[in-house]
This record gives sequence, structure tokens and C-alpha cells, in this order.
Amino acid sequence: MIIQALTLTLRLAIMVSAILLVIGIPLAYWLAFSRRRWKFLVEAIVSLPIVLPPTVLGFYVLVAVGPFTPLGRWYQALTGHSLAFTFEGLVLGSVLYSLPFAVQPMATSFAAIDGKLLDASALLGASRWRTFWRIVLPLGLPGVLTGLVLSFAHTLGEFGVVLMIGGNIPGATQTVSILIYDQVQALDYATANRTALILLLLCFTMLAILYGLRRHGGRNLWEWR
Amino acid sequence: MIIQALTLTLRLAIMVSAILLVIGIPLAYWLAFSRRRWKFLVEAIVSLPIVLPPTVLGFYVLVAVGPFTPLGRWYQALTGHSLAFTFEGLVLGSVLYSLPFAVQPMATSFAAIDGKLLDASALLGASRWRTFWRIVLPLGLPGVLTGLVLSFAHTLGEFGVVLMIGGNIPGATQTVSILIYDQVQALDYATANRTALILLLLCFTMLAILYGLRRHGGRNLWEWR
Amino acid sequence: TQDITVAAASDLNYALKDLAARFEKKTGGKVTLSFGSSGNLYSQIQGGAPYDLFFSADVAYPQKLAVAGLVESSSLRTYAIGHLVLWVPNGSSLDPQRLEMNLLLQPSVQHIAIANPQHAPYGRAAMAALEHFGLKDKVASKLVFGENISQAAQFVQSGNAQAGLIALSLAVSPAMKDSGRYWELPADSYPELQQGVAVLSASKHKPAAKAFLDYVLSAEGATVLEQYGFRVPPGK
Amino acid sequence: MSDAATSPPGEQLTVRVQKRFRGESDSQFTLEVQLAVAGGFTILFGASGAGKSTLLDCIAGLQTPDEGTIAIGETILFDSQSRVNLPPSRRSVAYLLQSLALFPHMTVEQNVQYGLASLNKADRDARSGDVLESFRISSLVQRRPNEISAGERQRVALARALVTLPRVLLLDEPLTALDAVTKARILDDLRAWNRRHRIPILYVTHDREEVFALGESAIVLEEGRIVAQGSPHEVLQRPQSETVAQLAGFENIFDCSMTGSHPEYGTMTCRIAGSTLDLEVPLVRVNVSLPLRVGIRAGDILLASSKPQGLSARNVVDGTITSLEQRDMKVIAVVTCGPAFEVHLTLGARESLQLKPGARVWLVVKTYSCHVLQ
Amino acid sequence: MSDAATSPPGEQLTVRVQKRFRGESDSQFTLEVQLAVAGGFTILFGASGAGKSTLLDCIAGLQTPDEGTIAIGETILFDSQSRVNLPPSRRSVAYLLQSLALFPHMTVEQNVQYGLASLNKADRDARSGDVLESFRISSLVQRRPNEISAGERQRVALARALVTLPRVLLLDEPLTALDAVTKARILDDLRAWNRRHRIPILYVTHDREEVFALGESAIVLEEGRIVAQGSPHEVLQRPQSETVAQLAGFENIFDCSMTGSHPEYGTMTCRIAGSTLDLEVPLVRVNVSLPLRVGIRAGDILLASSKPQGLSARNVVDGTITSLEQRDMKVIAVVTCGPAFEVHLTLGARESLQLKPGARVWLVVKTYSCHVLQ
Ligand SMILES: Nc1ncnc2c1ncn2[C@@H]1O[C@H](COP(=O)(O)OP(=O)(O)OP(=O)(O)O)[C@@H](O)[C@H]1O
Ligand SMILES: Nc1ncnc2c1ncn2[C@@H]1O[C@H](COP(=O)(O)OP(=O)(O)OP(=O)(O)O)[C@@H](O)[C@H]1O
Ligand SMILES: [Mg+2]
Ligand SMILES: [Mg+2]
Repeated sequence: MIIQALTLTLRLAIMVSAILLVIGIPLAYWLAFSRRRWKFLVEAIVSLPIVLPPTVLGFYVLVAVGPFTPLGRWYQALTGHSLAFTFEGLVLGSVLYSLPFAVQPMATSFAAIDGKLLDASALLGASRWRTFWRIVLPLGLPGVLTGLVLSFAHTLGEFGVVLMIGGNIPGATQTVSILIYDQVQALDYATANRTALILLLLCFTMLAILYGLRRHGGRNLWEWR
Repeated sequence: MIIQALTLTLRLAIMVSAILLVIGIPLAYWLAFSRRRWKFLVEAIVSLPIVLPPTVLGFYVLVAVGPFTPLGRWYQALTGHSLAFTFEGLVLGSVLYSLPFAVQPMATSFAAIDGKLLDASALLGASRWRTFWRIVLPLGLPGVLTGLVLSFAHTLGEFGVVLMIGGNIPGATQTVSILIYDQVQALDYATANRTALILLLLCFTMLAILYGLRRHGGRNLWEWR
Repeated sequence: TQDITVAAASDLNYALKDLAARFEKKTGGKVTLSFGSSGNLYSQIQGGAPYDLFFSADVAYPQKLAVAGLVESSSLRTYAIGHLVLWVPNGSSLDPQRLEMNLLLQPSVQHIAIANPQHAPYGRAAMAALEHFGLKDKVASKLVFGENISQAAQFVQSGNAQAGLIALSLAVSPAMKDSGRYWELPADSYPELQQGVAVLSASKHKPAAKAFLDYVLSAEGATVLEQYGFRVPPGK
Repeated sequence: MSDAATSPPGEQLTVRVQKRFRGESDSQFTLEVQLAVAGGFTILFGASGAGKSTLLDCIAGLQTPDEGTIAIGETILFDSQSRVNLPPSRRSVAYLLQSLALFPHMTVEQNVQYGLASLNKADRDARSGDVLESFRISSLVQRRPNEISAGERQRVALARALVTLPRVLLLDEPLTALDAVTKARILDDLRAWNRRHRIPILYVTHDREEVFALGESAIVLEEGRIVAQGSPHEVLQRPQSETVAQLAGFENIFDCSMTGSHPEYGTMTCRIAGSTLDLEVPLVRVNVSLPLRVGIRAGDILLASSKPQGLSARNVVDGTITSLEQRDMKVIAVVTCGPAFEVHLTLGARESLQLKPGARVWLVVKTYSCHVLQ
Repeated sequence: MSDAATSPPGEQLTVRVQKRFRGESDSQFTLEVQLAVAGGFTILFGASGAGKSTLLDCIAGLQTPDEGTIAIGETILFDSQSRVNLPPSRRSVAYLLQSLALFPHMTVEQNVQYGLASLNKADRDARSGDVLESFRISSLVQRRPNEISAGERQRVALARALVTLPRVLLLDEPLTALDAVTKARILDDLRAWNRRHRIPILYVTHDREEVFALGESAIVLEEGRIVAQGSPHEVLQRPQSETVAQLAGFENIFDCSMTGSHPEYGTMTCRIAGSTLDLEVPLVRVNVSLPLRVGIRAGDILLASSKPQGLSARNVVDGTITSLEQRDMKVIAVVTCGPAFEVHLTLGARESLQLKPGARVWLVVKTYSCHVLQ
């Protein structure tokens, strides 16, 4: 059961991190470099999901994707099933809830890049796209990494949204967090401790490897200062 | 009731943010500049609280501060009351749970500061302390701000830890998040929506003012690039 | 035989696991259990959750679902009646059997844990009992509220609350049985805690769901439930 | 860098811009220039803060002028009227920024090849290899910018700008951090490059040697305005403004008033203010009511230890050496004859004339060594 | 900056360091020097990449030497043996970094006053006001570094280093971005500052003018090693190594072999390889089996249009002008007489001698203008 939950959780966290990379980086880029007047409104909105209690956010998402809204009906018509209580639903909810943790550190890092380097890149004929890939992304990597670690860890730990949207179905939507939560709820502390310990050790190992890599081997990537 | 909960929540969030400033900034400074071999282990540990489900983290904290542990007994002897079900307990739990969200962006920003500037400061006879206040902190301000916004918002929204440690006592430990949660659980959606809306509007206004300030007036502080 | 998914209130954790295991052994059908607070489960069923059977901690939720047509009204049953106990941890010097509800007035009792009366059935029962004994106002400032009855139990069990009004099913559970003492409140001191069950209208495995429901309601099921601290409604 | 055939003259860069920085109450700076730059080196000369970098920034598109037009040949890069404003990446302008702006996370080689994305690897390597070789930095290709010296960084940045094939090249003090030998070598490379490409090159420098080594034409900027333009010799030898004069190295500048004019000889006489000393200077069309200034280079003044006879020089004045100081291979003498003149001599001259402080000497100044400024 | 009384000589900076950069396989750089710097300006001269900045970094404490000792007077800043390593903030060393490193979030004034935290506001303002005034940047005090020009930034950084009262001053190419006039003015300020403080000043420059304007002594670095040391004149006029010779500006360097020696006159004769031309040069103790080189500055060679008579100069050679080119105020002639000589002349000399390509001329080279290198 814990293996199943762990696999599911990792799949979820990796999926969510991947999606947050794909949507978070462009969003962070926009936040860092746009000169629109109303940018600050978007900045504020991006941070909003996390001020709601996760269960409540999950509840609203559940309602939004339910059969009584156009969105829900449209998705149902498209895929033949509802978003709720599926893995995709979990992904949606987690992405929404971890978005600020991913986007904000990335945007901060991007904005801190020396403007002269972006100028130099443009002067060498590089498109925005190339400048992004070759200059902004590598130099903003520490921020991207921070965003990823925070949202990855947060996805592992979050259970309010996941519980609400996923419905705690073992093998399908029961993540390790929910499992531990269940075990604590069942007052089965011994098992809960064991599960929590496994989760903590796993994450600790992953993080330690990541940070250790950054420090030692990964110099090429982000320790060029 | 909502006024009471709002006041309490804001007090909590401000208190937690303040404490995170005080302990997060030195920790971030250490993470950014220390050359200890085992730094990466600390980095990994700092991120660990968030991989646990909040309720479970709350439960562990509850056990830790309970009368059956030395820590709990020591605190009880010192203050005459237990940490559980008090405002201070909430603060402790929230600080623990929001720590990574505060520390990581700060550390990233600090580490990105051009080393030559720190050299220049030292060469002008500035102590580490002065260098920190006059160079590291102002130049790392975007990261500090990001860390603060994330942990502030997260404290507003978090309810698992708070519920567990606080015991949901109206006026004492019942935050807006818990209130909304209770209202949703009681199937009182209309009230829940209203409360959520108030919370969202309040936070949106605060964030918009903050980001707007940074953009327009606050140039002196952090838009010197 | 088909596999079914059962949504159940948290206080059924031990009882249902036992029942499901016995049922699986007997019939070979697989029962997947998904526990949660009844309120959450209710919201989820409204959202179209793919459960076959819903064991609630009260009857109000399944009744509301029946009105909405989300569960089959014909399958709606009361499968068990919950009991409230006054529980103190082993370390406590207070004796619930002797002091009964007056225990709550002892100065050493600073916090009393109950489930949230706004949405948890056991919370509502606890409040009613406090009112019944005329203690409601006297202890109001000592109350702390768990999200559900399990959290209320954790408050006392960890020693942070010195006493709690919790479900008998938890008090006799393996986790708590040896860590505290309890006194069972008289049944007339609070409204009967009827726990309702129903088959979901959207279930794709209704025969199997009904089979499991029948098993729970059978004499054998009743024995198991009793064993875990529930009483089975009379006339069944 | 082997093909030395001179390309035909290419397109011309035309600029007319106005750009104002609004200082915080106290100071304010306005750039207001109009210029056309043909193929080859045009030296941009001017005091620190004269607006040279700002002008280049506007051409490259890093700053937006308040008003004006910028075009390369027929291609309009910027036009405030028709609201054209090409981004820097589409201007085909290579620009060596004063701050270099090397990419800190890339190796020297990656930096230099950054602008060559459209070529295949072999061509890229060939192109960058040549430049790196001739700039003597090919041993550094695998290093990062923070692992090389300042002069090496400057050469990398120059190489990075040159390997692309731009339509206009802007170089903002590209050789300041280099020693004489390395600089001479790179100046040769730049001349060769220019012979092959003949694109407009705007070259900012404070170094008179570079001006004369490279300059086919020169522009002098003073407080955001062009005050002189022409060949380096024209600009620096016939300075019309005091800034240019100082830039051109006039150690002696005197306030004068006109005392007579001899149009038939093309000369006039001026009296140095506060003295009775008359100088014969070239005749120029001046407004007599305005004060005149005359600039004389210290190196253009001859000294003689006895009164010279039968010389073509018209200004011969006797005075006394009040100080004699050696600096570099140069002897700097100050001669007082009413006003004080600074005179630069060779070491040999000091020896052969046996000059000493206090000695009586004759100053010999040719008419055409006196430059009238206004 | 008014008090011009010369302070007594202060403490001495002594340095013995070894520092190696381990390059990625290809190249490797080792700094290995030992020097003592007394009060006053010591010029650090050397090609780009010679290790000048690395040496200053070690003294300031920004880089840690692998081995050695650094001390100011009696105070030990670094000692690898006793494991002393004072942090930069406690070394009392002011260091103008080549990269300037101005604080981007502070105004010019805040930058300059950063090192004056221990003074009260009035003193701070007075101290910084003086320097800013004399560096002509007092109108910029409220601007931030990104709002001023590169030369202005350089002056701010210099001011920031000078206002503190350090025990040692390190200046890494402090005046590169400045025009001649501003530079001359700041050189004056630096000289005045030096007269008042007399602390050891290590001054890196590539500019010979700065060397002679400031230098009381000079050190030449070549590939991390000191190859010459002494007064600027000693170092650059009697160069013992080819690098110094090139730095010192020997346009003419010839491979020679010794053909005779005249110890009684203090001279010897050398034949330029591949020719029959003999030069009389000063006698030096050389290893005859090694090839000799003789360097002659183009400016030290005289030209005569008819064979000169009764001159003290011993080397008189006739040749033909093969090219004649004007650069700046200088005429550069190439004269072939077997080997080719580069000769620098004034414009006046060209005129009076009526020099033309193809003309027959006599080269006159004094013995002591020939420098023997090995
Ligand atoms: N981190 C490093 N790793 C490897 N080599 C380095 C590193 N830093 C500097 N070097 C090399 O050390 C040598 C000396 O560098 P340094 O900066 O001291 O030169 P410099 O004399 O100041 O030159 P410049 O006049 O160009 O500023 C150079 O060849 C440089 O490439
Ligand atoms: N953002 C700005 N705001 C206000 N004034 C500015 C700004 N940027 C530059 N200036 C001023 O504009 C003038 C011209 O600056 P610019 O950088 O073009 O000078 P420059 O000729 O390149 O000088 P240098 O030789 O020192 O590099 C300077 O006086 C400078 O102080
Ligand atoms: Mg400039
Ligand atoms: Mg250097």
C-alpha cells in the first residue's frame, strides 16, 4: 500500500513539477520583464491560491470541474469522464496550489539578471527566444531550482486539495500524504510514523543529492559566480 | 465572528512573517555564504517540514509540546501553561511550516549578489554586520520580499497545522482559514463563499499595494537596476 | 463478483477494515475503503465521486443525498448507533468512573476536546450532553475542537487536553484501549447518534455494494460492529 | 584575417538624434547630434561625460532617443515620426559595450561564438578560432570570464563583436585595459579587418595614439553636441573650440586681443593679455569684439641658447628658464618672458644647449604653430 | 587637498607570495614575487595577463596565496607558516578594483562615504566633498552608478578608495576611461595626495605617461615574475629583458653578434645579423656565446640630409628613406641601410630637411642610445 502510494505521489509530484516548469517559467519571465501597467495585479493574483485553505480551494475546484459547470461539462464531453477523482484532477489541483511557490522565486531570479547581458545578447542578434534559453534560464537557474524544490516538496506534502479533488482512493488518488493522514486519523501511530519516516528519508535523500550536486558537480550549470 | 477571525489571522500572519524575517534572514545568509561541507544537508533539512502533510506535522508538534515530553514539561514549567491551544502554539507551528518558503527565496537572492560588491565593502573596512545591512540586505531585497509574501500568504491559508495545534477556539485560535473550512464542512456554502471572498479581496488588495509600491514608489528600495 | 469502493466516516476505520476483510474472505470480492470526514465525503459525492457505498457518521448526510437523488433512498439504513464516552489519558489522576461528568469541572482540567459541533455528529452530541448536564457554560472556555472525532481524541491522547468526549468506537480501538480510561455517557443525555448508510445512485456495482451492505447489516456484521464499540439499532 | 583585399565602400550610417536625461534637479544632460558615418573608422572623441556612450546606445537601440532618425543605408532603424524602432537584435549593429557584458556562465569560446548561431560548427570554429588566435587569447577558450584578466576579457568582448558580420560596428573604448604591445597588435588587426569590411565603425577613445593609428575621420563631442568633425588632423590641428584644443594637447593657451591685421600676408598680430608681447598668428575671420585665444603646442616651440639669425620663424622672444624637469624621455621647460610658456624638448637638446634653470634663452614660434580659438 | 607639506616616509609594504591557478589542462599561471614597497607611488607595469591584478588581490586579501608573507610595517597581514590571514576589512588597504564594484543601490555620495562610517556627518561630508569637487563629480552626488558615464564611475570609485585613510593604497588601472585633460588633473591630485600621505601606493597602468608622471619606482611583471625593478628611468631605459624593452618602446630591436670590445672606452662593437653594419654600443658584461640584442628607440635616432661633420655621435650610417608617414604630430620614417630603421621625427624636421621617400639620409645614433638586451 505504501509502495503504491509512494509511486503515485512521486508520479504526481514529478508531473506537477514538470507542468509548473512549463507554465511557471513563461509566467515568471513575463512577470520579470513585462512593462505592462497592470502587471502588479497579475503578480498579486498569482499569489492568491495559497491564501485559501487547501481543502476549500479543493472544494471550489471540485465544484468548478463538476457536472454543473460549463467547464466540467466541456471536459466531460471531451474526455468522456470527469476531472474529479482522477489523477489528472489531482494534477490540476496541485498545480494550481503550488503555482506561487514555483513562479515567485523564478520571477525574482529572472528579474535580478544584469540587464546589460540581455542587451549584449540582443546585440549579437539573438532572438528573445534564444536569449531566454541561453542567458535568462541559465543565469536564473538558482531561482528555477528553488521554485522547483518548493513546489515539488509542497506537492508531496499537500493533502487538502488532493484529498478533496481526489477522494482518497487507494491506488488511484491516495498519495502518501493522505495515507499518513489516514493512518494518523486511525490513531495508528506506529504505521504513520513509519510511513512519515520513509517519506522524510526519501525526500531528504533527494534534496541532499540535489543540493550536493549543485555544490560539487553542477558547477557548470549554476555555480559560475 | 469573521472580524475576530480576521484580526487573529492577520496578527498571526504578521507575527509569523516577523519571526521568519528574524530567523529566516540569518539562516538564508548562512545558506548563501557558508562554505561548510555539510551545508547541503542543512539546505535539505530546511525544506523538509513541507513534505509532511500539515495535519501530521501539526500532530507531531502537538505531541512534542504535550506534557509527555521533556520539551513540553519544560515549557509548562517555564510559563505555567502549555503551548497547545494557544496563540503562541499557532505561531510556532506556522513558523515551522512556512520556514522553507521564506528561507529559500531569500537564500537564492543573497547568493546571486555579485561577490565583488561584498569584497568592495570589506575593503572599505566594513564589518560583516555592516556589509550585511548595507549591501546584502538591500540588494537581496527582492528575494526577501518574495520570501515574505510566500510565507505571509501561506500562513493565511494554512489550516492543517493551525487546527491541530490551536484546537479551533473562536477568538483564540480560530483563524479565517479554519472558519471557512468549518463553514464548508457545515455545508453552509453561502457563508463560506462570503468569508472566502473577504479573505481573497483583503489579500489581493494587500498584495496589489505591495507590488504596486515596489513598481512605482519603492524605486529607492529595490528597483535600482 | 465485483470490486467496490466504499466511502466511510473515519470512526469506522477499524470496524470496517475488519468487516471488509471478512467479507473478502467469504465472497472473494474486493472492497476498497476510503475514509474521510462525512462532510468531505458528502461534498465529494455531490461532485460525482466514484464510490459505491457511503457509510456516514450520521443520517443527515445520506438523507440529504437521497433527497438530491444521489443515493438510492431505498437502500438508506441506519447501520449503527454511536456512543459518547468521557475519556482521560492514563497519566491523569482523575477517575472518570467516580467523578463522571463532574470531572470536567476539576481545576486540573484546562482543556476539553470534542469534535467540531458545527459539522461533526459526535461534536453535536457532545454539546447536547454538556447542555444536558448543565455544564455547557461552565466549561465553554475549556473546549477545544477537533476537525473530526479522531482529532479530538488526539488532543486528549497527546495530553494537551486533559479530558475529551469521544466516540466509544475510538476508546475501545487498539490504539486507545490501553492508553486511557473512560466513562460511557448515558444514552439519554444526547440525541441518538444514528449512523446512516446508502448505495450511490451512480454506482456501477450495485449488486456487489448491496451484498456488502447486507453483510454489514447481518448478524455477523452486527457482532463485529458491537465489538468495535457500536451498537446496532434494535429491530434489525 | 588573411584576405587583405579592400572591399568597396559600403553603406552609410546616418544619425540625427536628441535625447535628454532629466537629472534630479541639479544637473541635466542633453545629447543632440546629427552625423553621417561612412565606411571605415570614425573616431568619437570627447571628455568623460560628453555623451559618447549615450550616442552609441541610441544607435544600437539600447536607449530610445526622444526624437530623431537613425538609418543604415536605406534601412531605417529608428524614426520618431513614423514610430519605427527596431529592437537591437534586428539592427545588425555590433557593439562592444564599455562594460563588456561577457556572459559569466559561458566559456570564452561560447561567448565568442554566441553571435554565430546561424553557422554550422565547423564555420563557427574557424571564424572564432582566427580571431582568438590573432588576439592571443586562444589558450583561454575553455575558461570563464571570471577566470581571466581584465585585458583578456576586453579582447574576448572585442572578438565577440567582430566575428559577427555586422552592418555597423560600435566600439566603446575597446583597448583601454591593454598594454602597448598587445594594443599595437590589435590595432593592426582592426585596420586589416576594416580594409576587408569597410562598414561604418564608430570608435570611442581618449587615446590620441589610437586616433591617429585608426582614424580616417573624427568627431568631437562636447556636452552632447558635435563641436568638430573632419579628418583627425583637421580636427586636432585646427581646433576651433577650447575643448578640442585641450584634447589636442595645447599646453599653452593665452587670452589675447587683436592689435593689427595683415591680410596681404595672411597674418595678424595679437597681444597676450597682461603683457606687452605680440604674436604673429594666422589671419582668421574673427569677431574682434570677442576675446581671442591662442593655443600653442609645447612641442612646437623651439629654444635657442643664442639669439637665432636668419630664420623663417617670425616670433622670436627672449626669456628665462624658470624650471626644467624631465618626464619620460621628454624635458619640460618653463620659460618666462612676461607670460610663461611650456616648452617640450628632447634630452639631446637639453644636453647640446646645456640648458639650466635661470639660463637666458630665445623662444622660436612659427606663425602656423599659433592656433586661434574662439 | 591644500596642505602640501610632505609627510615623513611611512611604513613599508613587504610581500612574498606564491599563487598558482590550475587551468583546465591547457594553461597554467603562477604568480611568484617578492617585493618591498616604500611610501609613494610604485608603478606596476606588465603585459595583459602578467598577474598584476592577482598580486593586488593577494595583498588586499581577496585571494589567498598558496604560500608566503604579506606585511605592512610590523603588521602581518598574511603568513602561510603561522597561518595568519587577516580579512580584507581589517587590512587597512584601500583597493580600487579594476571592475570598480560601485554599489548599484547607493548614490555617488553614499558610495564615496561608505568607508567613512566612523566619522560624524560633518566630517564625512567635508572629506567626500573635497575629493568629489577636485575630481569634478560633485554635481553627480545624488545619481546612482547606472546613471553616470564610465569615466565618471571610475572617478567615483577612485574617490571612494582615497577618502578612507588606508595604510596601503592599491590602484588597478584607475584612469583608463578618462580623457587627457581630466586625467592630467587627477594625476595632479594624486601627486598632491601622495605628498601628504606617503603611504605605499601600488599603481597598475599600461600608460607610459602615467608611469613617468607618478612613478618614483617601478616594477615590471612578466608571466607572474618580477623581471625589472627600480626607478622608472632605470627600468625603462636600461631594459634587461625583451618584454621590458617592448614595453619601454624600442621600435628597433636587432639580433647582433659581438665583434669587438673596447673596455678603455666603455664600449664594444656589435654587428647586426645579416648585414655588415657595425654599431658601437655601451660595454656590458655579457655571455659572448649567447645571441645579443640591441634595442634603439626610434625617437633617439637623428636624421641628417648631408653627412654630418664633427659630431660626438659615433654611429653615423647612410641609408635611403623607404617610407615616410605622418601619424599624430609625428613623422615616422623608415630608413634602409641594410637593415631597416624606424625613425621618429617632428613635422618641423621633415620640412626643414625636405625629406621625401627615396632621399638619401644619414642616421645618427649615440652610443648610449643603443641598449643591449639579453
Ligand atoms: N580563476 C582563474 N583561474 C585560472 N587562471 C586565472 C584565474 N584568474 C586569472 N587567471 C590568469 O592569471 C593570469 C593573471 O591574471 P591577472 O588578472 O592578474 O592579470 P593582469 O596582469 O591584471 O592583466 P590585465 O592587465 O589584463 O588586467 C592571466 O593569465 C589569467 O588568465
Ligand atoms: N540615466 C542617466 N540619468 C541621468 N544622466 C545620465 C544618465 N546616464 C548618463 N547620464 C549622463 O549623461 C552624460 C553622458 O554620459 P555618457 O555615458 O554618454 O558619457 P561618455 O561620453 O560615454 O563618458 P565616458 O567617457 O566617461 O564613458 C554624463 O554626464 C552622464 O552623467
Ligand atoms: Mg562612455
Ligand atoms: Mg588586471
